[in-house]
Amino acid sequence: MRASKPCIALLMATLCPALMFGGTISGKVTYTGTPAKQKAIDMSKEPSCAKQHATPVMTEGVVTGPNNALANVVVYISAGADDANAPAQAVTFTQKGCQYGPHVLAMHTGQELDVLNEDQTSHNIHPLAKVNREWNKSQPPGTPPIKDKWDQPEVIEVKCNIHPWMHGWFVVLKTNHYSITGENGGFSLPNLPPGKYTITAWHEPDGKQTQEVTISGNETKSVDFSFVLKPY
Amino acid sequence: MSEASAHAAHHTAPTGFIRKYVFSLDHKIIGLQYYALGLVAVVTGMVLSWIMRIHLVWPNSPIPLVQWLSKVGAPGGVVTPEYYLSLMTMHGTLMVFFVLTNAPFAAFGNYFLPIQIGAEDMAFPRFNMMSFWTTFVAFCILISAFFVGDGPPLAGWTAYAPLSAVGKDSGPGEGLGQTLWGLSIFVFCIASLLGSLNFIATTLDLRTKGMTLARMPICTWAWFITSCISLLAFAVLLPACLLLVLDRVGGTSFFIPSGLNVSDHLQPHQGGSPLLWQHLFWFFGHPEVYIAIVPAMGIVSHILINNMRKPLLSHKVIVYCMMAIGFLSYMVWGHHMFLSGMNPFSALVFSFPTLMITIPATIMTLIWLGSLYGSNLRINAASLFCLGFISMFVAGGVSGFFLAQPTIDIYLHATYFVVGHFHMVMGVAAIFGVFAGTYFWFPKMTGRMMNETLGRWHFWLSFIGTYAIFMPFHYLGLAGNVRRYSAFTDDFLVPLVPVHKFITYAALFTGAAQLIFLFNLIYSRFKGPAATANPWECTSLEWSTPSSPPPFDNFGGVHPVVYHDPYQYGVKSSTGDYLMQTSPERAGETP
Amino acid sequence: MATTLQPPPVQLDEKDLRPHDGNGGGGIRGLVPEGGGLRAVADPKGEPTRTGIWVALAAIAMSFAALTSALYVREGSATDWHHIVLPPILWFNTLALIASSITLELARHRVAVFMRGQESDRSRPTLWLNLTMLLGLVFVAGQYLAWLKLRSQGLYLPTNPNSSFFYVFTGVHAVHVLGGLGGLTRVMVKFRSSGRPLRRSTLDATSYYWHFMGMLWMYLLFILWVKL
Amino acid sequence: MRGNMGGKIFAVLVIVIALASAVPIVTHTWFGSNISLAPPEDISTHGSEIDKQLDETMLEAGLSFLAAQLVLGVFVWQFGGRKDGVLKNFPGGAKYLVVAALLLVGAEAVALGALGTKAWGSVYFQPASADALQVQAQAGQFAFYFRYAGPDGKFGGIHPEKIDEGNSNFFGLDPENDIPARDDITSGELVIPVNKEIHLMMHAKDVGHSFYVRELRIQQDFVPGLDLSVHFTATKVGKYEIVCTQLCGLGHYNMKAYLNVMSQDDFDKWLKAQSQ
Repeated sequence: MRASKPCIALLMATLCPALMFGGTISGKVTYTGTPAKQKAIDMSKEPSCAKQHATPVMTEGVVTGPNNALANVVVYISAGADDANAPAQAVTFTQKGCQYGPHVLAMHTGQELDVLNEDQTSHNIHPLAKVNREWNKSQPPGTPPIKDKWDQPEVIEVKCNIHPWMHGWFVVLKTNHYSITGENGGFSLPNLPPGKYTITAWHEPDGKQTQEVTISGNETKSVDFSFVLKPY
Repeated sequence: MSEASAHAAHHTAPTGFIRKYVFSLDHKIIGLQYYALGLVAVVTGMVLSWIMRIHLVWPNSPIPLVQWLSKVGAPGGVVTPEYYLSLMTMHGTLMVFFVLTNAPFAAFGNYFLPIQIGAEDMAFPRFNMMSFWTTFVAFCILISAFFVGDGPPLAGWTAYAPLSAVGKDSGPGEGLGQTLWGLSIFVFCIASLLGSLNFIATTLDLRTKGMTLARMPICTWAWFITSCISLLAFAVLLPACLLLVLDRVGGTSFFIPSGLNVSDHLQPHQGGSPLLWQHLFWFFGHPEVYIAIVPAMGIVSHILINNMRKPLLSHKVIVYCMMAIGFLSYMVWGHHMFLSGMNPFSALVFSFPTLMITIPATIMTLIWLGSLYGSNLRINAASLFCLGFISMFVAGGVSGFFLAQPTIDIYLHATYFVVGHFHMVMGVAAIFGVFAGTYFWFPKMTGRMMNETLGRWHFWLSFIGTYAIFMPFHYLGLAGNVRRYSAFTDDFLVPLVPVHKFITYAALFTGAAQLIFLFNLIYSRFKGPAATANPWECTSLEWSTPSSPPPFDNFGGVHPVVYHDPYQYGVKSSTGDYLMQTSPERAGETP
Repeated sequence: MATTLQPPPVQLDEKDLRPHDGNGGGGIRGLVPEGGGLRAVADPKGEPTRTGIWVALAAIAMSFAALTSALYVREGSATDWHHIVLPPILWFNTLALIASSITLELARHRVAVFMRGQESDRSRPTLWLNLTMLLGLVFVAGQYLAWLKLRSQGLYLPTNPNSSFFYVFTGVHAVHVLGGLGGLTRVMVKFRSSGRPLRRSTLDATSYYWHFMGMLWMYLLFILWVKL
Repeated sequence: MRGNMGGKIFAVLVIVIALASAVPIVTHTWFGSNISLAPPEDISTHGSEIDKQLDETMLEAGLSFLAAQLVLGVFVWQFGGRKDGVLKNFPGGAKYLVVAALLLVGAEAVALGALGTKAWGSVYFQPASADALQVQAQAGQFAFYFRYAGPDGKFGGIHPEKIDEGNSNFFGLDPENDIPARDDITSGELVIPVNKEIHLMMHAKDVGHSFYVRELRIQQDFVPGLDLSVHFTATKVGKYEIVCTQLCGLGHYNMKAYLNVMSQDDFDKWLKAQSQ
C-alpha cells in the first residue's frame, strides 16, 4: 500500500501532458507453495528505535496478503512503452524506526532520489549497486537529505551498515509505467497507448516473470502473475 | 656510497636559494626542514583532535567550518561516524610518524648530532637530503587521502587487518584512502631507514679528535640508540606494508582469511592470518614508542644538566638504561595483543619483559630526581619543560604498570586508560622534550633568543592543560569507557559525558595555549634579541661554533679537539663554573 | 682510506690525513690531544661508507627475517598450502650469481693492484667488472624467465600463498640486486673518470653488498625449496 | 628572583596536581558529582581476582606516583633558582638509587606477575567444563548475534554466502539442506542462566571485533578465520551491556548487545518461547 500510492500519484503527474485516455493493464500477483515465515526483528541494540514499535517489526523478505496475494512485487513494462524522461519530482526513501519506507522503491533512471533520516540515531545507506556506482554514506540525525540518482536500470539491494536488519530495494527502471503490489497483490498500469507490451513482474531477491500483452484502444486487459515460494 | 661526491660538493657552501634552502645537503637546513614539517604535522593533528573532541561531546551539532573539510564526511558540519574515525586515523598517523618520529629524532638529531661530535656534516649528506624529501613525499601522500573519493582511511593508525586489507567493502575510506595510507607509510619507512643509517655511520665514524664514545653528550647517545632502534623497527614495518598493499591491490591473502562476508560481499581471499599483521605491526609499533621517547630523554638530560650546573649522578647509568630500554623494546610487542587470541601462555611471556622495562625507567627517573638534589637549578622555559617532562614521564609510566599485566588488561584493554597512558608517556612527554629543546637551542639555530616570559606562560598553561586532558582519561578507563567511539550511546557511557566535556574544554584551552609558542617562535625569529655565543654557559660542542647559526661546515674550517667528558659543570675555570669540551684547561685548575 | 686513482701511485701524506678529506673527524688518526684521556687512542674509527654498508645490510637482513617469519606464520594458518615446483632455471641463476661474486673479487684484487701503482693498465680490472655486471644482468633476466615459467603454469601472484611468497621473495631480492648493479655502474664510471676518482671504500662497500645479495639469494632459495 | 619564584610555583603546582589527580581514584567519583568512575560491581566468578590485582597495582603505582611527584616538587622548591650554592650530591650517589630501583621495582614486578598468573589462568588456562552451556557468538559489522543449538543440541553449519541479514539469517544457515540448522535459535541478546558456566564460541563474520562486558570482567577479540572461545559464570541476575572494543568500522561506536542473566526457569521459558 504505502509503496503504490506515491507511485500512482507520480504516474498521473508525469503522464498528464501525454494522452489522458488509453489502455490499462491491471491484475493480481499471487503465490503458490509455502512462503518463508516472517521473523520478528530484534532491535534491542538500538533502543531509540525499538521503543517506537509496540509490536516487534517483522522481516519483509516475503510479505503476503489474504488469499495468497503477494506484496512488494514490482510490475512494470519492460518493452513496448515509450522510454519517457525521468519525472522532475524526486522519490523519497525514508529511514524511520530503523526501517526503510518503502521496502521496495521503484524509480526512473536519472530520477532524483532523496534519502531522509527521521530517527534520533545515525543511519548508514549502502546501496550494493553493481552496474551503477556503489556508495556508502552515513547520515547523522538532523542532517540534510542525501541526494542521488541512478543512470543505469538495475535492481539494487540497499542495506544499513549500522543496523544490519535494515534492508530494502531500489528498482531502477527505464519506464514510468510501473506499479508495486500491496497486501492485496493488485497492480494497475494505466494510460497505455495501443501497442504490444512486455510486462515484467519482479519479486526479491531475484524472481522475474514476463508476459506479452497487446493493447488496442481504450480497453483494460487483465494479467495475473504467480510466484512459487519455498519455506526456506 | 655518495659521500665522496657529496663532500666534494660541500667543500664550499652553495649559493643558490634552491641548493641552499630547498634541496640542501647541509644537515642544519635539513634539520630545520624536519622541524618545519613536524610543526605543520602537529598543528594539523591538533586541529583534527579538536574536531574529534568537539564531536564526541556534541555528536549531532554542526561544527563551524568542518563542512568545508569534507561535504560527504561532515554534511552541514555534522561529523559522520566514519569521518570521525578517519580524523582519528589521520591524527594518530600524523602524530606518531610525522611528529613524534620526526621532531625529537630527525629534526634535532640532524641539526645537533654532527655538531656535538665535531663533524662538519652527516656521513652521507645526499642520503640525508633524500631521507627528508622522501619523508615529505610520504607526508603529501598521506594528506592527499583527505581529498580522494570517500576520504581518509578509518582503520586507525594500527590498520588492523582484515579491516584495512579487504578494500572498500569494509567501509568508506577503506578504498583508495587506505591504499594511500599504506603507500605513505611504506615510503616513510624507506626515509627513516636512510636517516638511521646516516645517524649510525656519522656517530661511529665522524667523531672529531678526542670525541670518544664515552665523551658524547647524552642526547647524542639518545639519538644514536634511537637510530639503532628505528633501523630494525622500520626494516620490519616496510615488508609488512608491502604485504598489506599487495593484499589490497594484488589480490593476495597474507592477512585475509577465508569466508569473510563483508557487508554482503563475499571476499575472494582465503587462508590469511590477521594475527600476522598484528605481530609484524607491533614488532615495529612498540619500539616506535621508544623512538619517540628516548630522544626526548636525551634532550631533557642534556638541558637539565646544563641548568642544574652539575652533572647527573651518573652519566653511564642513564646511557645504559636507554640501551636496556631499546633492547627490551623488541621483546614486548605481544603486550599489545594479550586479548587478540594468541596463545594465553605467551601473554605471560610478553608480560614479564614489559614489567622489566619499568626497572631502567625507574632508575632514570630516580637519577634525574636525585641529581636535582643539591643543584643550583636555573629556572627558565627550557628547564621548566624538562621538569614537566619528568612529571609527565612518571605519570604516564605508572599507568603502564597496569597495562603490562594481562590480568588487568582484560578489564582495561582498549579503554581510555590506554589512551591516557600513551598520550602522557609518548605523546606529551616527548613533545615536552621538543619544547625544551626548542627553547634551549633556538639561540644556536637562529642567533636570537626566545622570549622568556612567553615561554614560561606557555609552560604553565601547557603543563596544567595536559594534566587536565589526560589524567581524566585514566578515570574514564577505570569506568570502562571504550576508546575509538565516535559517540557515546551506551547506557553506561552516557553518564560519563560530563567528564568528556571537561576534557574537551581542557583540550581547546591547551591547544589555544600553543599559539603562544607559535607566536614566540615566529616573533623571536625576527625580532628576538641577538644571542651571545653561549647564552646558557653550556659545555658541549654545539656552543663552541664560531657563530650562531653555525657556518656551513659548522666550525669554520678548523676541527675542534675534545679534551673532556661532556659535562664539566661545578668546576673552577677561566670561564666560570663550567669547562667547554674544547677547552684545553684541566678541570679545577685556575688558569 | 682515501686512496685515489689520479695520479697513480699515491703516497699517503699529512695532507690526506687532514679532516677535510671527506672523511670527517680527525679523530680517525687517534692522535692523543694534550690533556685528552687515553681513550681517544683506543677508540676505533672506520670509513663511513664501510660502516654504512654494514648497517644497510643489517636492515636488509632484518626485512627478510620479517618476511621469513611471515612465511612461517602464514603457513601455520594456511588451509591452502599448495606446493609448487621451483622452476629449474633458478639453479642456473644461482650459479650465475655465485660466479659474479667470484669475478667481482678478482676485479677488486685487480683494482687494488692498480691502485698500488703496480699496474698502469686499466683494462683488466675493467674486464672483470664488466663480467660481473654481465652475470648480474643474466641473473635478473633468469629470475624474469622463472616468473614467466610460473605464469605459464597459471601461477600468478594471488593464486595461492606459495606463489605469492615466491613472487614477493624473488621480486624484493631482484630489486635489491638491481640496486647492486646500480652501485657497480657507479664504481665503473668512477673507475674510468679522472675527475671523481674511485675510492677503495666505495668499491669495497659495493662488493660487500653484492656478496651479501649472493648469500641472501642462497638463503631464500633454501627457504623456498624447503617451504614451497 | 623571578627564577626563584618560578621554582616555587612549579613545586606547588606539581604537588597540587598530583594530589588532585589522586582524588577521583580514591573517591571513585568525579570531584563530588555523582559520576561513578569505579569499575562496576563484578558479577563473575573469576572477576574478584582481577579486581584484587587492580587494587594492589593501584596502591603501589599510586603511591610511587605521589612519591615521585612529591620529591620532584620538594627538590625544585628547595633548589630551584638557587645561585652559587655549594653543590652537593645525593647521599650515596647513583649506586644506592640503582640498587633500590632494581630491588623494589624488580620485586614488585615479580610479585604482581606471579599474582596475575592466577586470575589469568582461571580464564584462559582451564578449558570450559563439559556441562557448560554452549552458545555461539557472531560479531559482524555492526552487531552481535547469538545462537543456541535448539532442542537437537546440534549447531547448523555456517555458510557465509547464505548470510541474508534482511531476513534474519545472520549466521548464513542453510535450513533447506542442513537439518540441525532448522531448530537453531538466533537472538540479538545474549540470554544466559545465572550461576551456570557459559562456553561462548566466538566467530567473526567479517573483520576483527571484540567482546567486552565490564561487569563480567571479560574481554576477548573476535579474530576472523580463527574461532576462539571463552568461558565464564555470571553470578547475578540482571541486564548488562556487551560492547565491541576492537575498531571494526564506521558503526563501531554503536556495536553493542545486551547480556541478559536470568534464573534457570526464566531461561528455560525464554528458550521454549524462542523455539516456537
